[in-house]
Amino acid sequence: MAFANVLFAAIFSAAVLFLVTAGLQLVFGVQRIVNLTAGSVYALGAYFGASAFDWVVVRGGSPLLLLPVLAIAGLLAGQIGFVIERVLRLVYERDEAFQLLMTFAFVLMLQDFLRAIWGAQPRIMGDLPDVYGALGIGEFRFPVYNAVVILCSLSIGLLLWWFVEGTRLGHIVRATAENKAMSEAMGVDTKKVTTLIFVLGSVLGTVGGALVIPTTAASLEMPSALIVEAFAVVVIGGLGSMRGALFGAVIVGGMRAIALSYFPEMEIMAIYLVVVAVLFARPYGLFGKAVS
Amino acid sequence: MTIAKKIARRDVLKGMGGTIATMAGAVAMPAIAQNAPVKIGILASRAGTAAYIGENGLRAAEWTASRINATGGIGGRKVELVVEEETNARETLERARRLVLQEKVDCIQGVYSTGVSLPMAPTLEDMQALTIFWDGTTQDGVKETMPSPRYVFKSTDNECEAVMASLLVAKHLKGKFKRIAAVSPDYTYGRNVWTAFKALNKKFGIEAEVVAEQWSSFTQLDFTSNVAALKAAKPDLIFCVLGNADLPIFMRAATSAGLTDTARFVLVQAGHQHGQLKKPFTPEGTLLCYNTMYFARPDPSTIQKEFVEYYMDRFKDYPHWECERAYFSMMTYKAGVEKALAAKGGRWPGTDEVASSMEGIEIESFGGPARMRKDHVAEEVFYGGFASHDNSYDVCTLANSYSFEASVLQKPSGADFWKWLETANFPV
Amino acid sequence: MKNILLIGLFVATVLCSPFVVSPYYATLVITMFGYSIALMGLNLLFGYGGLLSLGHAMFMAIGAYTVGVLGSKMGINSFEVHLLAAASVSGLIAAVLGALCARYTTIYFSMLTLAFGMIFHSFLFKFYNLTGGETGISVARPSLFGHAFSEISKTRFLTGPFYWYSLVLFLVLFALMALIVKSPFGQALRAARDNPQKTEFLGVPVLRVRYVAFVVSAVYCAIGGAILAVSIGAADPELAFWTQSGNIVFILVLGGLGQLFGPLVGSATFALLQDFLMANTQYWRFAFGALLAIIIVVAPRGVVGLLARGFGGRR
Amino acid sequence: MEMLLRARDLTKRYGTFVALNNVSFDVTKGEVVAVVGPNGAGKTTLVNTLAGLHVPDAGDVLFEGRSVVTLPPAARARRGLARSFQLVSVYPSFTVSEMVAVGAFSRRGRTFNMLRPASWFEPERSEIASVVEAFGLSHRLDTLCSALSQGEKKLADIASAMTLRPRLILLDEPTSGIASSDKHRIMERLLAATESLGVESLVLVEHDMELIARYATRVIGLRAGEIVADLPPSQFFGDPDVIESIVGKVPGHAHG
Repeated sequence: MAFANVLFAAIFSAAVLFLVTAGLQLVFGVQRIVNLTAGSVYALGAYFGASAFDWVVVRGGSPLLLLPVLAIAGLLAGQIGFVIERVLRLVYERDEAFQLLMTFAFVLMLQDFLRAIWGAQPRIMGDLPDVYGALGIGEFRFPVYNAVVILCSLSIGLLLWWFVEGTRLGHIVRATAENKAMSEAMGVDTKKVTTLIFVLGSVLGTVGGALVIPTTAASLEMPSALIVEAFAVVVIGGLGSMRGALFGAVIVGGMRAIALSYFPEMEIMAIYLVVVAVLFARPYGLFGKAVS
Repeated sequence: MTIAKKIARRDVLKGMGGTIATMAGAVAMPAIAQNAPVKIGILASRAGTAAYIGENGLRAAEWTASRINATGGIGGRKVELVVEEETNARETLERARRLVLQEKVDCIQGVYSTGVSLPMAPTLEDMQALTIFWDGTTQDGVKETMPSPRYVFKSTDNECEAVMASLLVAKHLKGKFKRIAAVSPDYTYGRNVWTAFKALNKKFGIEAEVVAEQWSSFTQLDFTSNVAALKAAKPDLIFCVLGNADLPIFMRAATSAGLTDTARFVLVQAGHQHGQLKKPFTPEGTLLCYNTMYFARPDPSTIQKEFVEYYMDRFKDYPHWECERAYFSMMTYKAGVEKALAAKGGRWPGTDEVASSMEGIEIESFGGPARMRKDHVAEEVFYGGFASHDNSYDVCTLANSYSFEASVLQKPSGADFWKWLETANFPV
Repeated sequence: MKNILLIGLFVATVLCSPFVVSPYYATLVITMFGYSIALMGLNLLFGYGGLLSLGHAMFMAIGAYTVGVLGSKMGINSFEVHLLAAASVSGLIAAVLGALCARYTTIYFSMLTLAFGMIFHSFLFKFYNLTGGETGISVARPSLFGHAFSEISKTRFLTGPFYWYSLVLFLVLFALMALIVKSPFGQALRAARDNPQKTEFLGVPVLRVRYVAFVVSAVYCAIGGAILAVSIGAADPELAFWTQSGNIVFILVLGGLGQLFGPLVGSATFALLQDFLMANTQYWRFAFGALLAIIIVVAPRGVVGLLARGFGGRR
Repeated sequence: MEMLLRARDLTKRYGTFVALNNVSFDVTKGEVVAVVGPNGAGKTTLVNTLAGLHVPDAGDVLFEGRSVVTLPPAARARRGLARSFQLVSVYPSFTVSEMVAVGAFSRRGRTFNMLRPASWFEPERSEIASVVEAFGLSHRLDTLCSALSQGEKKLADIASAMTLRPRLILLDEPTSGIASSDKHRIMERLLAATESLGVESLVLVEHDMELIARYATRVIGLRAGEIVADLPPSQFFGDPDVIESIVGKVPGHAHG
């Protein structure tokens, strides 16, 4: 039975890691920009979600509204993507390194922005560990909310897959990603597409942060810490591929659960050793495309 | 705009002026006029893991300064704070040099992390800068890293919390547990404290099997896997050394997974996150160590009562024990200066004189009587106990708060920590 | 002509600074030397080679820890030995990592170097009996050419003998880098940045050129890190965190990427700016973030570019 | 006549698409071989395989009698087998002399010399001057490549390969993007320069039939990765079946 707990925990941390990296992968896949603000945006979603929920509860809203409130809060906070993209657009023509550096500039700015508004104390949604209760058989017990997060993560993944593969807009996005010049020649307003994708990437981050906040705490070190975990997932899965984000998250989540149960001493180094191993076997990650 | 910021800005401008003066290199420092303010440099962190702790220390330092000024200052001179930010070792040392060489402060107080205090101490000593660390000093874990300082005064020993936790466990839980597990960030303090706990268990004849040890990274935000692994190991006592945002996260995950029903938790650094340990996921009976200030102490000293009321009214939050460290540092300095002032018949004492008069001085701090030992190690009263929910706050308080003199929990100067653990007779 | 004027002006102001500027600002100059030397290495790799590394703070940390371990753990305190050891350890590690990273370019190179940087950061925490874990390791005052200068205080040591030592070291390494940049190797590196395929067909083994630039940059970073460690008196794991790598890239871009004076002007501007900002606002990180964004858009050639434009240099 | 370059049974596949199918031919000293064929016939793949950008699935490339098929492009270049690119490629931030210097230093194995400024190397300086002079760009020696005209860029691009002292150079559509009126002038300048700088033979990928007829000593027709014709220009252009087999139906195209 104990193994079931470890398995559930592995799936849960994989779901969380997917939410962190989905936005990063989408933006890189289409625009070939590594968005270092993925961690900061995730933290913003977490902080904003917590405040939004407190605001609703203070006004008599029932705690059961937790999920919708967090989802909406995430969507609202994600609009910061417009601000970042507006400035990032100024360096689209420049060398890729400068786009990466521009996102680093926003990491610095967002760090103080978060502290100015939400203060230095880690923000935790205290009084509802099991607002949706807990389920389980005998030893195996898990909070329903964690299962909800897993479902949300899966549905976001499916939604993204459907959007990119199934919709007309998805085709346009893939065309722009494949060959920007040609798409422009075919009348695609690539400026709008890149803005849409960048904002969607940010929204994925903030919604992810908001959804997960009840199971964790928003703190000022979240941004820089998450980037490290996101990079491990993305390097393993392959930069730019959604399937890569999913498999990378499962591998890293699984690795951590196994490492903790069977050889805790190596837990910190375990993930990085996997990263280096994958890079030897497949230089561009499991699903990454070799860049010309 | 807190007092500190106003003070900091005005001072900087004067500081700039100071640079030009020294640049000209002409004007010798005037004799210390009786009415010139006593300048105290504060190093408090504002970002990262220690931001919350630095903020508390700064608020307490400001409150103490205004209280001193309201009662006539130190030897008739008003106290003025020059606030700088504690970040990493390099930047903080530069800020300290700026305070000493530019601002010409009379005393430096502050600093929380050992990663900053230990490297700074030799340089401060070399600059003959009177310094009182709030925290993060004395031994680096166990061995003496600042032998016989002259101008630097150290905080109480890091390990006091852990020794207190072990004593409380031995006294109240002996025989109630057989399978122990450890959860801690992977750093020297965590490892030393866990080893000390096992050693003391053996000393008090407690037979306990270690069933799991987990060493997390500092910024881990997801503990579901840790909890699952712990549940598999079926411990009945979990020795937890987490102290940042990871502590409430871990407790929440443990409660959701039902781990708190099968094991008792010993939270060695509960004091760091006591404002976050909400009742729903901190069950009654959890052992909480509050360090040198327990804000809800049943019969608090008048000074603590006044401060806690001020703090909770003004900031709508529970004061962290760093406030006591800030208060203790400020009052020790004040007492030291006044003692040296009396000895010199009213003439203002030099840094050396203040330093030597501070050695062995006793004051009344928030937690009760506290003193600065001759070897520059502070001794204050530590608080701990078992969590209870019947209070009007949304966080836990202690069912019955036990207090320990630091002298009981702290090895005498020069002794080897591990030998002391074996030989000392602790009040159990 | 303008360049020689700029050099003369700078060397003059630095030479006489310990006499004029208050001791505090003199110690800042030491930090400036440490950063300038490290940034010259980074500038070779990123400015001239076009490879943005997000892990080079690791090599500065290697320099700092080598001085710490030799000084505090092995009792060797001659600074010449420290520098030699720091350079060779860093060069060795760069030789291994370089072989892995030089194959990649642009985004993958940045991500890979970030991953290696973070592996080193967790290594510093993990093996704490060697590295001192989270409290880091103290760096005692080394002896310069066998002379310990123990009779003077550390501040006077820093603003006196160590200041001249660092200045000479900086000037030597600056001259060396000026040669490297103008040498056939420097040209081949710039060519590889502008058009790797064409450069390969002109007989230049592009991967090997980048590999050598990677190792040279790591050695420079280690020496810079060693000087910083002596000035601070400590080396802690924070030195190797990825945001530190981001910061040193920021300082380089602030100064002027791909400009010979970029590292120097960048470090000086950063040291003074940080001192001013930290004294005036607790949100100095926001100010730096905004400044980095502005510099990237408005002045891609950094402060050096602005100065050149200011003196009527080419647009 | 001494054999300079030999391609033997070169085969290159991209998945199921066969770009080159058992292509074999020799190039001897003094020849100017033109490679013609419709788009997708494998012309550029052939040049890239000879130059070392692609490793063939089968077959061998011999230069001056020794197999170079395993050598990377840089090594082949240093041995005297140079190439230029279909799209003009120059270093925008370099002056013409700096660009042309890169090949000069790599040929002498001085790429890794770090401790002396490039301008102090006397032998290279004179060599660069002579190459640039041969291409008629002496007045542009210290001009930034980005400031050159399209024609000048084309010449500078090819000139930059000349400091490798190549015996054979593979030219991928050297006059593409040049106004047809200038094509001959550029071609003449090119052939005169390579002649004077010791290049013994050229392999030329070209579409312009006039240029081929005028300057090539031999024409190889490629179609779907296979050689369908290998004749001197006079016979090649005289025989409509041959042209038809390369470019398909030629509506009434008479060509003298």
